[in-house]
Amino acid sequence: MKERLKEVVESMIFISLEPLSLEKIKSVLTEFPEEDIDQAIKELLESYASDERGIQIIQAAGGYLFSTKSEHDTWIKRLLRIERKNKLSSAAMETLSAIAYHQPITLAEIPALRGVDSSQTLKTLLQKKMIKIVGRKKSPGNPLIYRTSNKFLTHFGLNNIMDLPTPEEISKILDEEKNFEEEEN
Amino acid sequence: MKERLKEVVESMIFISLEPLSLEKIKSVLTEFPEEDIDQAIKELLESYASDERGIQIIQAAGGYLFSTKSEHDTWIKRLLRIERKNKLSSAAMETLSAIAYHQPITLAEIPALRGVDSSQTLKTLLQKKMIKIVGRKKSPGNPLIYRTSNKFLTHFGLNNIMDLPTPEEISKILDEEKNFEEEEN
Amino acid sequence: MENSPSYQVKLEVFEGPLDLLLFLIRKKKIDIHDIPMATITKEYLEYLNQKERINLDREAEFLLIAALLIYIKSQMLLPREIPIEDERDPRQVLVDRLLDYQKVKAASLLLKEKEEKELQKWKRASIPFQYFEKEMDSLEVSLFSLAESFFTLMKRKEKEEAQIIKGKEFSIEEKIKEILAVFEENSFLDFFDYFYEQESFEEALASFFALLELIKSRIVIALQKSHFQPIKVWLRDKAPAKRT
Repeated sequence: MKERLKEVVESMIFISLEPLSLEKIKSVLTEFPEEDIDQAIKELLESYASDERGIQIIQAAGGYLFSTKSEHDTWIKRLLRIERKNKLSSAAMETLSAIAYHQPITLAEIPALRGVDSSQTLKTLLQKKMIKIVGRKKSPGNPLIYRTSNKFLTHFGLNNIMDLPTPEEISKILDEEKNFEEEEN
Repeated sequence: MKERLKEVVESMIFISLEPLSLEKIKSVLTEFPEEDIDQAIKELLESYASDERGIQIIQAAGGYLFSTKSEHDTWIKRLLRIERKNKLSSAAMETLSAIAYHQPITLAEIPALRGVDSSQTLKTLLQKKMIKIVGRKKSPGNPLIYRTSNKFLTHFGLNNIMDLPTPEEISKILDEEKNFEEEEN
Repeated sequence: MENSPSYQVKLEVFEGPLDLLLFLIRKKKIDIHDIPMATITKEYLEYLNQKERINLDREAEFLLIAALLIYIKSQMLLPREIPIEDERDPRQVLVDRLLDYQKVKAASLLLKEKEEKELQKWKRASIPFQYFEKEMDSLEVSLFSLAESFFTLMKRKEKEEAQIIKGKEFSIEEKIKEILAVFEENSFLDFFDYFYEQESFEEALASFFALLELIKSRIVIALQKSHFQPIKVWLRDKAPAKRT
């Protein structure tokens, strides 16, 4: 049972989002003698200190917490960067939807839709190849015209631009979502 | 170094919120030979399977993910003060299995299977990201086409869609139900 | 009308008319491949006639299957020139649907078991706080959040168009001071509230550049728990270290 207690404490520290204090652990494991819990934690910390593992238990803010080891920082950063790359920021999302629903569109037309300057975001979207330049508008200054790309379609699992949800479909689902969130809160 | 590689992979799986696929691991650890990475993962899984630990590495939606063990459920719930996590309603379950077994599928095809209007349930499933829109059908009205998502796989502990209950398992449960009722009557 | 205790099952417990039919078929120990149409139709209609059991919203769906039952029954009664064995059994449509539904229902029971098992395994809902800040600005992107952003924009645009006042100049420096003043009284600034309060598009734009400037110089940080959640701007050194 003591072996099991060590495992229970381990899973509790793992799932806890903030440093888990000894008091908290004891307040949950009421049916176990305190000295058994102390012993389990001691053994757990020892095993993490001696075994070669990629994760460790650190003590912070008066509690125990899992963390990665600093020597793996390079890989973790690389992983998170790759994960982040696959996601678009909310500014990029807004700009992209403005373009998707109003293409062909020029840079000057986007702020009218978004309410903010969008040239930076547009550059990012071009770099990510989510949009492409398809020509120039025959109007003063001959501004560049943008459209969404094939990569955009792939990213959102669309077969073609006609697959975008229609305004009716969206407002239906948005109404739903609102009700849903209200229920949840 | 190989020992270290095992640790690096462990920390990567730990830090990842969603199941981490082998491809992603390899795309991060570019300077290591692929077979060393394969070997490291194999050893990592073995050590988690054999050692007595409170946490485990599970395979879901084509990737690796840390989780607590089910036998510690009681303590975790007590710690987090959560009675139970988001279970799906039986209507949602039915709709989801109709979609899972008949995907790709349109909204109109679901009532033919269930005998009831399913648009409400479908919306809930979309919000919960259990299903996703994958395009439009080339038929009158161009209805949206739905598929189950990776979150669906993770929710049910499936590694891929082939892990769904087989026809054999289904007929077995049907036979069992029949026998059970005969005993009852 | 039969009223045995085992019959006192509320219609609401059934997922739909097919579920009810399967229940009656099992109860009467009927072979699904050889359904006595007269019996099952009678049973089904009797059940339906107990009006108090019926949720009116769903009545139509139950009646639709009732109509199908009656139709099949009538087909069976029609005098035939050729023996029934030589043509398709009129019950086949119903049998196919019941078998398909039975499979879906059984599969959903099996999935329910898997869900039960899976829900006992807890996964980390978050990542350790040292990486948290960097991840906060990232949002999971779906088709629907794409469209949602669009419609939020449209609504905002409408409001802005109604409020455009020309001629006044706004300085970004002034706006930076204004934003920083917010933090003297409040721990955070609500992004949407703040921009809605701006009187004109020009003013909002100046405020937005001011905010960008503050973020760029790492004085403030904008955090969002998840999509659809409010965006909150915090002084960087007072920002919450993690999600709650």
